[in-house]
Amino acid sequence: MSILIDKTARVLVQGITGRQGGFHAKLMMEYGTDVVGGVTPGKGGEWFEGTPVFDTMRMAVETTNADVSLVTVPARFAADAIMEAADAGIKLVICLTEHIPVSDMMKVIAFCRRHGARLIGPNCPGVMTPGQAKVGIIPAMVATAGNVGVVSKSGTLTYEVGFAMKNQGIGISTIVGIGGDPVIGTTFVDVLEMFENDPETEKVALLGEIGGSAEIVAADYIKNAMTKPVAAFIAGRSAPAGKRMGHAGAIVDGGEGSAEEKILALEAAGARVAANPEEIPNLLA
Amino acid sequence: MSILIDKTARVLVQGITGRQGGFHAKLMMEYGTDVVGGVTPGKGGEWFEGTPVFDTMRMAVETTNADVSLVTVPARFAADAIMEAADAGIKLVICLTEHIPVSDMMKVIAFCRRHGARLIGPNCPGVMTPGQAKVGIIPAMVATAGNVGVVSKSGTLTYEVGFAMKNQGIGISTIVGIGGDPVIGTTFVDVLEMFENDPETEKVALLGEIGGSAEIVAADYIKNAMTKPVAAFIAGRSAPAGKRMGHAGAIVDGGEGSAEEKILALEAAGARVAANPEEIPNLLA
Amino acid sequence: MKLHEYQSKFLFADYGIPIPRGKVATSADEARAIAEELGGIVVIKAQVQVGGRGKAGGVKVARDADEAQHHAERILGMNIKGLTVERVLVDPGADIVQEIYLAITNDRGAGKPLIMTSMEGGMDIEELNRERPEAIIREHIDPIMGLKDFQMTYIASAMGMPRAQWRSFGKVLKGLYNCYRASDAELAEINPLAITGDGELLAVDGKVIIDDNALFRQPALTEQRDSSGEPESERQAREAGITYIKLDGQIGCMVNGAGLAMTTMDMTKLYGDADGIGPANFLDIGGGASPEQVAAALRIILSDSNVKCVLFNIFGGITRCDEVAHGILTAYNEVKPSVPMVIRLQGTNAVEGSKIINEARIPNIAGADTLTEAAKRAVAAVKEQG
Amino acid sequence: MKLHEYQSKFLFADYGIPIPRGKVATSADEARAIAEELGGIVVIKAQVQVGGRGKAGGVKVARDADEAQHHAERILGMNIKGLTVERVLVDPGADIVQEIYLAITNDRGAGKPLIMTSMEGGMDIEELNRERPEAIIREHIDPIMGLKDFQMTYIASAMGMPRAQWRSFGKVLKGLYNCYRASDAELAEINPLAITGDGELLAVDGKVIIDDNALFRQPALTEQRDSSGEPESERQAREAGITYIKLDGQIGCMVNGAGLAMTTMDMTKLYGDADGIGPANFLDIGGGASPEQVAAALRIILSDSNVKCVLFNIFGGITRCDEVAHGILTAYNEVKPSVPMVIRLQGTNAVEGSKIINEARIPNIAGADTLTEAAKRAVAAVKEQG
Repeated sequence: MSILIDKTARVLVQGITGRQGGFHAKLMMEYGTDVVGGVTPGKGGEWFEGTPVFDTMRMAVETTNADVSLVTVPARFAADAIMEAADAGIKLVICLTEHIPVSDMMKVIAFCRRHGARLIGPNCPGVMTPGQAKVGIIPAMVATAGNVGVVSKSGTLTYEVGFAMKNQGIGISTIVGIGGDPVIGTTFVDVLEMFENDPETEKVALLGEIGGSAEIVAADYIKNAMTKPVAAFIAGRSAPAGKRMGHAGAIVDGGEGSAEEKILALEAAGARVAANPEEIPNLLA
Repeated sequence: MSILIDKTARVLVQGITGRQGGFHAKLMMEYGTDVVGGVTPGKGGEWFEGTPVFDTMRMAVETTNADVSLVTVPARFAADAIMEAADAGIKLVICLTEHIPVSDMMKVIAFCRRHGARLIGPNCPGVMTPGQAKVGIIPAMVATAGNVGVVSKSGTLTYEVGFAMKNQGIGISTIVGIGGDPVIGTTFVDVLEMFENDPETEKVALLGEIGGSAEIVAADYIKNAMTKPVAAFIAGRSAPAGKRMGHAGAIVDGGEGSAEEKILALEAAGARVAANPEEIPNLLA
Repeated sequence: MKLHEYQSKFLFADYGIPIPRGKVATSADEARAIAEELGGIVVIKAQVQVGGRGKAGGVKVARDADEAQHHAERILGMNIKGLTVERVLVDPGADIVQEIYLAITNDRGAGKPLIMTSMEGGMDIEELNRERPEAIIREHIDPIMGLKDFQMTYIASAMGMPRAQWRSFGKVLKGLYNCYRASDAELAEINPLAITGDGELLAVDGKVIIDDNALFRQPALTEQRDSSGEPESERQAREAGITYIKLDGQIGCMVNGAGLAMTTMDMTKLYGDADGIGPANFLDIGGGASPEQVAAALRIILSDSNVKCVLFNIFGGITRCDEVAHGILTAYNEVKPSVPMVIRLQGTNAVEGSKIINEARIPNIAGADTLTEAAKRAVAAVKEQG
Repeated sequence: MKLHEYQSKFLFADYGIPIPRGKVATSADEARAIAEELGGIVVIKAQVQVGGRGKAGGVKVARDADEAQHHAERILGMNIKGLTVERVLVDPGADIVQEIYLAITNDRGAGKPLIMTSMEGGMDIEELNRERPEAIIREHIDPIMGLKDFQMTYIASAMGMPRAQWRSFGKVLKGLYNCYRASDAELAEINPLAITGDGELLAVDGKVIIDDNALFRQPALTEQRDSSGEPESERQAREAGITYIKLDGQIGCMVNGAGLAMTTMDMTKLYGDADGIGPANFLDIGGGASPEQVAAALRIILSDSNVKCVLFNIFGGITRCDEVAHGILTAYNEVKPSVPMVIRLQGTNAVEGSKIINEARIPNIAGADTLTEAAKRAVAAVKEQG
């Protein structure tokens, strides 16, 4: 077992007839992910690369018995798409979409909780269990199968670290991109807990950044509940306060959320923190 | 054990400084109910008949460790009062208030469900376990302790039947007034199930009326899941269709909710249905 | 509180739902002027709050202004199921390709708003529900979350709505939900919602019922109340804070509590039906009624000339029967009814109450111990009068 | 997007929150006229979006119109923390008995709106939070249910609000929540919310920050944007759809992805800090950037005269490095930068990409395999220029 997804995941792509959705759906299929269908309201009955397109998630889930959904629709429709997936009985919803208003996300997260659905993201690169399945946009080439769990707020930084690990012969159990928005469905602690309980994960790499206090809460968890070693990197040491660094959540505000306080907390919790992400493989070796 | 309340219930009265609230709180105390306090926003710190008055349910529950609340506040504040009780951790909320808009109640019931609180009512006379405790306005004189469970949509009709039972020496385990509104927190089936599982209840009296289909659903439950005998009366055989008979829920509408169809369903389910409520004691003897 | 068709449709328009650009007339001349202004074919529709006005001749198509005037003349003042037509709606004729049923109502059992919709609109929904229930799509709305966009797609696709209309149907559905919610409606119904020849949606007929308990926060809707269909006695009772419903029997009933009031009616019918005797009214005097309220209720009951006997059934719980007895005597002395009265007091201080009544030695007042006895006595009293 | 104090307060007023009846002036004469109209003591407040304007002399009390004009003359045009004061708010002086802090903000960790309030208002809330956190009452709002009436009572009683003000405080709180929700605010803050001598509440100062991602549905608020405090280069980048933030180092960074962009900045500082060298900017070129966007980004980076070297760090995932290489060369040929450039391509088709760059044989372009190597090279290139 890996965490969240494996070979058996039956995946629907919401927005499969869109440019991004279709492009990534195809790459996911090529990787071996079992993409069982897609949803685009108004395009039910069409086909995409041999899989059926449905008008609604309800019909799609009834027909395909899918258990995972990937949301690739534009920001102003994404909140509704996530709720539609949860309402249709999907238990794992992964949302790539960037720029969803926080007020929508707060409602969506409460909605998902009430429906017993786990949301990953939004504004995240998705989840990949190397050699088994990927749901999202993480490139196939950045990881091989192994026993390090990776959890990250950032996309390309994760690829960078995964690729560096691969080059040093370190494999990955599952990569979870939790996203860089201020309010997200699944936090560092949620994923750390899964890795802690996953027999195929032996070590964990955590890639954080400035803004909020999720890494501080993670440090608490690492200190009190984790037995597996953690290597970490926090991006944004050189970022000025009060400025939003690309990610909606990446802002040091009112003295809270600086890289320094996060690094201190993680180190105090026993994690090994790299000053340079290319050192992460060494810390895991 | 009786159902819902017994001697150990620790009761708060919301609106205790009001005319109705105070009057009934006193009668409840006289009956032996453990009224541990009251709540009236803005009157925290006062005392009522030796029990403390609080500004908020949160403070009241923290201080008194109450587990039952009686809502006696006016209609336009009642929905909020019920939610406040549920939010404060009360698990049994009994609401006497009449004339609460249905749209408010639909929200309140969803809120209570999410907080794991049971709501009885609104627009109900409350709950009484004879000889132990009463929460609401049911007069002490209408019942003695015994083994018949009574569940009813109506106040004075319940008193009438309880009194007739008492006169024939038949005692009651618990009386539950579920209320005459279209949308209520606890239904006939909920209470029938409790009585079915209550070792101190041997027989059940169900007092229904026209409007909605709760009695039909109850008949289904009686047929499929009840082992204890049920005697019933349905008020409103002589009521015209399309008119609201006092209770907001008592209306035969679109051919649905007539006394005839309810009586037929109950008889088909094996319940003994009285044409005259004064016959109920005979059906239970 | 029911709204008229025109009130319902004008309310829908406030929520972005397309309606015909018709107007209301209270005279045939006005109807003619509206028809001229609209041009072309118009429909003259009686505005009365009962079903079946079409069959009763209350809806007519007119090809021109002359015909409109002619029809309006005949419809205005018409009596439809006991109600006089005081207003007609003059709507432009619509080119209807398809009739859809769409309603949002309170689902009592689920405790949630329920959307009901069907491509087989136009007809009576209860009839459709009996005959082809599978033609009706049902979808609950979470009362806290509200209607979600994805539900609109679900409904449109499940009911078989043509794709060309999905977007406009979604807007109508959202508008109707907003209207239902903001107006505290028990029912907001469009039947038919037409698809017109040019592919547009149009709410051709509408019906809205407002929750009476929410009227305190709906001043604009409350102002639209039309009491013309309400019997005078019921209006008086409503204003006095008493729930009274006129029926067609002979025994006037005065009872405390709605369930017991219905039961008392039922008992008079149970024992009187064989002789054509039954309840003259429903009346719930409530909990702590004052002598003034008892007197007002008594006057309202007696305003019905069918009433041959008045039956009081009071179960004293928190209310004490001795106090009620005083109230009844006060009311009696004020109203001085000539019909026989049967008074049954039970519960708290019932003995004292009965004593007070008996000691007043009023010839046309009889007592009773049980409801059965009281009902039988009242029936007998009516029978005696032939 | 931050609103000015006057914009925030005028927005509050739309939600029924009492605010001083002041007006905005862009000249001293205008300020004089407003002071005359208001009469009595007025306060002249610089409208700039930075903290600490009071200490900087941007807030002055004036006893009459002459003094108001005098103060406005001095404050208008003043430079406060790099921002020029273009407007002043002229508010009537308030008789303040007590200062309250009240704010609603997004609690990231809980994923819920959070109310923070204290009877010890007026001061900086972060300072209060450090010194006396127990003086701040915190209450979450369920994002679906919204703020409930009972929560208002809870908050008022828990914070020690005098009972005389509970009702009006409840109204302010409800208004602030409605404002926060309807405006898609990240923060809606009143500090101080004053209790005046006659027991009324008054929002004396206000601050609202709108979620940039929600501006698409906030046209009225978007119109209020004041870009005067924004560096020209950041404004250009925003309009080109690129996230660019000017910093004060020497190495211009162009990176795909926000996390990697921050990391790249961090690396330049890690290896350059000892020599006073660091990043000149944050720049995320995004996923599928076109050659035109790369060129635009390059121009923006070079518009900063501090830039002594440009560092490209591209991790090709879905993006192919060969395509990016072409884009960089096109941009190079268009912009012709004279500063040295370090280009590091990694990931999909990195070898092909590097080959394209190398074959172009551009003297001031160097390659690098790893981020570490690239950062060190960029630092060395800056050092060489002294």
